[in-house]
Amino acid sequence: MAMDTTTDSRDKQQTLLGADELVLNMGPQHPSTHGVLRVKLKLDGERVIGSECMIGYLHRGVEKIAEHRTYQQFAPYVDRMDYVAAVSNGLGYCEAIEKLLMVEAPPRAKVIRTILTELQRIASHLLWLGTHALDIGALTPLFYCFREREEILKIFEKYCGARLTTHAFRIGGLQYDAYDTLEKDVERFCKAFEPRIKDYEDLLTQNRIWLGRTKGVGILTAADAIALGATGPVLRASGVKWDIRKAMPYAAYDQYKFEIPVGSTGDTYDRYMVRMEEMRQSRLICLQAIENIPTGPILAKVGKVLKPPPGEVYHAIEAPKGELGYYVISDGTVQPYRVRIRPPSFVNLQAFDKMARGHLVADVVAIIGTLDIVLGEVDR
Amino acid sequence: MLDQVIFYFFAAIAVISAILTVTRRNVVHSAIFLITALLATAGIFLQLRAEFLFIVQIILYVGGIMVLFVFVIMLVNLDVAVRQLRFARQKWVALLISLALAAQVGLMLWSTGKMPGQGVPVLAAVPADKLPLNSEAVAKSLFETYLLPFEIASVLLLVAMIGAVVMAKKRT
Amino acid sequence: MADEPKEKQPSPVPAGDKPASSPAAIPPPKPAAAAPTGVTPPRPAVPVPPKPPVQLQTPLNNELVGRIRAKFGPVLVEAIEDRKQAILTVECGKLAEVAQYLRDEEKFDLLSDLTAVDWPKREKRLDVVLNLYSFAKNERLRVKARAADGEQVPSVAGVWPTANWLEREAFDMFGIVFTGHPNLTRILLPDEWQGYPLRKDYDIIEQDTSWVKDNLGIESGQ
Amino acid sequence: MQAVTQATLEFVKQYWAPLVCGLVIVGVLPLIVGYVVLVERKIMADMQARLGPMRVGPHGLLQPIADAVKLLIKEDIIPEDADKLVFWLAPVLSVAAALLAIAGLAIGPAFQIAKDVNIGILFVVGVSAMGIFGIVLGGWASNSHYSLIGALRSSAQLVSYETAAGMALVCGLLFAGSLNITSIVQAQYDQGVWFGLLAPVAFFTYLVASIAETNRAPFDLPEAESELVAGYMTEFSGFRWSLYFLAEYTNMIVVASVATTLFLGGWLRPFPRTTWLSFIDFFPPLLMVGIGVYCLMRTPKQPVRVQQTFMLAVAGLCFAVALVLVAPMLVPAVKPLHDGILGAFWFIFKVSLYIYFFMWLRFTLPRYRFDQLMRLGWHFLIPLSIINVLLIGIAMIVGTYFHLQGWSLLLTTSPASIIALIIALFILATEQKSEPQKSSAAPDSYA
Repeated sequence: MAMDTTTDSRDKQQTLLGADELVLNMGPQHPSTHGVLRVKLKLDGERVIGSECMIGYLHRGVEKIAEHRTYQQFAPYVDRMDYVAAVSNGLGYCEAIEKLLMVEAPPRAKVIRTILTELQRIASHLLWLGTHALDIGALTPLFYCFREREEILKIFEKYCGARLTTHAFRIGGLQYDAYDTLEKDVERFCKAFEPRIKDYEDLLTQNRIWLGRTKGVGILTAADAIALGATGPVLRASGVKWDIRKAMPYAAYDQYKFEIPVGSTGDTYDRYMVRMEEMRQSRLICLQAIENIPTGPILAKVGKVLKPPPGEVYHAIEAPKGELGYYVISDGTVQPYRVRIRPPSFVNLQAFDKMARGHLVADVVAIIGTLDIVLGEVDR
Repeated sequence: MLDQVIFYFFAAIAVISAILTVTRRNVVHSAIFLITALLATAGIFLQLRAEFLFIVQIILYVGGIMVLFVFVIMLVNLDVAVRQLRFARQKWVALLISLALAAQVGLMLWSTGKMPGQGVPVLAAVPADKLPLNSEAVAKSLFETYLLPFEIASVLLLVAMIGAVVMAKKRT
Repeated sequence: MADEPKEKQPSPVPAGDKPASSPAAIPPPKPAAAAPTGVTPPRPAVPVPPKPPVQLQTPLNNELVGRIRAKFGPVLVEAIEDRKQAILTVECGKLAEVAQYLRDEEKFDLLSDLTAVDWPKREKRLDVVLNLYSFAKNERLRVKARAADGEQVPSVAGVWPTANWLEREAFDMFGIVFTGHPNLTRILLPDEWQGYPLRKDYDIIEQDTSWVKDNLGIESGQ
Repeated sequence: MQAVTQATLEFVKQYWAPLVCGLVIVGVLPLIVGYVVLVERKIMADMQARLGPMRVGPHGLLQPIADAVKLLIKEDIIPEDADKLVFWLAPVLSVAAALLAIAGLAIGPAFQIAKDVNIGILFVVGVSAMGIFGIVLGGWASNSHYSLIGALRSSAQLVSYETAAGMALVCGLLFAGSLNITSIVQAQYDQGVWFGLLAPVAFFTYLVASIAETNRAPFDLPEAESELVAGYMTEFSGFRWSLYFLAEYTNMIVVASVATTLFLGGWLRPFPRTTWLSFIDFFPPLLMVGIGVYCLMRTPKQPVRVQQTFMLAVAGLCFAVALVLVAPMLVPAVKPLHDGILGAFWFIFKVSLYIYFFMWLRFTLPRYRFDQLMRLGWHFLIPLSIINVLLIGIAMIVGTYFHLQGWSLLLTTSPASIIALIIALFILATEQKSEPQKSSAAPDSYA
């Protein structure tokens, strides 16, 4: 029968009414695998008893490319990894190279970087919220989320001319200074955004169906999360209060007050709540930052040709999806000897199997959504 | 005249699909033909102006039982079923039983023709509007004439239902 | 394993002496030869010694190093500090034990990253690099192990489950074989792919042409 | 030969009217469904802060036609390992059942194909339930896992919710005392109150169950696109797919009509027997005039001449309908048609509201998970509906004892409903109490 086509050969020996162990292949063109993730699910009925993620469909060899580009030339490539949070990627890379060069961006650059990165975090979380809700069957939040994301992208466009792959920062600071009305635009967005978050929460937070679909689904305990290397909202939802912005401040984060939201059970609902709260906190950071943008230069003295002294550096930032680390080795030439990118999505995706076992196919979709992966970053 | 055409139409469908039901190798196809046979029977009920039986036939047999049938069939490994030889052991028994059945029916029809007043009572054609309302007639006979058997059957079904629930509970 | 950086390690080997002689001058030759692409525009070999008075790679001798040295002795090959980052190099065969110790006793409970670096000129050409983080101390630590090509590296997947995929990726890209890994298969590239792309002798435009031809039905993916 | 001709003649003489009606349904219903889809898209767009289809015709008014053409000329793909016969049969079966069910409905006292069928509402319910075979067989025949799981889910879901829906219908039928659609509506006229008010719990149960039966959100698991791609429809494309679509929306119309007939007073206007409220009769023509005026106002804003004319045509159509609606009240000659025309309006109006409610839910709620759906059906709706039937029966006996009629019946039925609700909430509470154990067991199943 139909099931037979991909089940193991031993199923052939099963009796007429035997419950088949079904192997279901999800993706790489499945609507809710968020790109080209392919998951092989071993099912007992609709219950998942095992899973395997097959990745690499979007592998472009970014790390290899890095070894053949100069430090500046490689900067735009990082935008193409997590393409829904390009600004964060760029920030991590620029700061890593700055650390390697032992220079520091001027304060004005740092603050503008912080503003844009936090806007990007909101945009990334909005995209996550919309698609996650869509996966669980709520059609409408997607459009609301895109409406707000559009505002953020417009700010990016005004700032640097690009919306998605922005390449907003340069090593040593910024290429462009803030445009005249940046503060005003950010403020307007932040003011309008507060009631909008409430709208999303009205639609979902107390919704019985939403609760039923997310509570107790894909539980990841704190110990498991740490052991599996999960970072970002996934880790925080498990109750670990750890945010690189606080633990090892970079950019201008040490100047601003914000909270680290944490969950308690580490289920899908907690991750939802953590991300919602993170959007609020990001909004607060933006509001604080635009209060007082220092004047001054936007680019440190780094020279046209970058030749960092030999050595190596690992620099991690809190990207919207988790710890985004750049491990860069310099040999003193204009090209990096090795650039290793520690992608949060890749590592977080590893927790999928742990989270999905024992759940239903419908939950698999919710779990993929709650991990907030971007395949461009997983596969690099 | 028209009644006869309709009757033979439905009867032919019923018989042909009944035969196809048992001869098809593909179980799902058999199920489809069984549905057709049941629908044709329902059609004959309708033609006899037994609307209530018609709809009960559809709701219970087609909409209820056959759905469960198909449901189970889909979970069954079809290839195995196809490979198995049909009419393996029951062939002769089946033949015997159907012969006996045919003989019975034939005898009944024959005796009806021979001896009026005995055998199957043939209803005189009654104009449709003179017939009592069908569902009410069924209800009357069930709840008045045959109340006791009806109640016994209900209790029996209830017992079966509870039994099924208990058995299902025990497994988990 | 006792023989450490034969010659080209970008750091001063001696553990004690502070002013090492021209540390930065040594590394450049190796990568220049390592990348045979010809893409490199400037020849780095000649103009490198830029008289850096600042010693970037200094020996590290803090309490953590002391404890590790006391426990493992010669297993800790080297401990340096580079731009305020602690970098330990340990003997490859004992990597799993050290990892276990670091996780259990020193509370480096998060394996942020595990990767590898290829130094083709070196006798043990591959570096396995672990980036650890301790929530308790809010501190990062880098642990390296040098492995020759084909040498088996003990897997740390039993210590940090997250190493599972990261080691698979290192295997995929560098061909490092991790012993004790539950499922060491390629992760990003197709299973049948030949070659290890992130090695320095794998050219940037090189590809497994036969795989491309077999599976995609085209002459070249370029 | 002569006998055959005679039989044919006899057949045609007896059945010409239903035949013509049938043809009209088959011809017109796809168009209606197309516009229901357009309305749905427009409502969806409105709720989601966007415009929806705007390109084909003014405000996308010709979109359904464009869609239909597109679907018809699409390539017809049959998967290689599909069971060709069943693959061909399944969508046809789905549509046939849905269209057949329409035959039993009455759109106002004047428009009914199978007139005065003794088993009226039972026919509609029974025949439309046959559509499930289209889904199950289609899912099976596609030879795809997603389709199969979608089909299995669908059949399990339909069987489960049909019980609750049936029990809810029984409540309404208890008041009506007949299965005949005309008698049901007549009974509501005699009582002067809609059965939906007398038995609100039954109406609620039927509402939920009918959403589940038509596979609409939040119960659209058989075609949950984020999990099963498109469920049983995954492998269908082009015309076959559009047949399924047609069946789905026709089924929506059918369940909405059943609910309207049984619980919302069918073609009766609100408060049918309160004479001083007769001015409500003027609401339909005024509504049409309003829509027409709105169209006129929008006309100059259309960018293209064709669109302007089209908009004017729509306005004209609205005025014409308004004229038709107002005529029975003003022109004595057509007075006998009063009930027929206004009845049809009220019926369609109520059905539209019911369908609007479906759409509203779809754009607001996330989707249930399958086990949650089943739990809701078996643990909540079915007990609730059975208890409700019992209580309503008792209430009716008490009502007859005290000779209660019409609105005063509420005296006995509303306590019954309240008790049923309390019991149901009690069931729900015990459900939730036992649930934590389940969820705490879930982590243990990690291996």
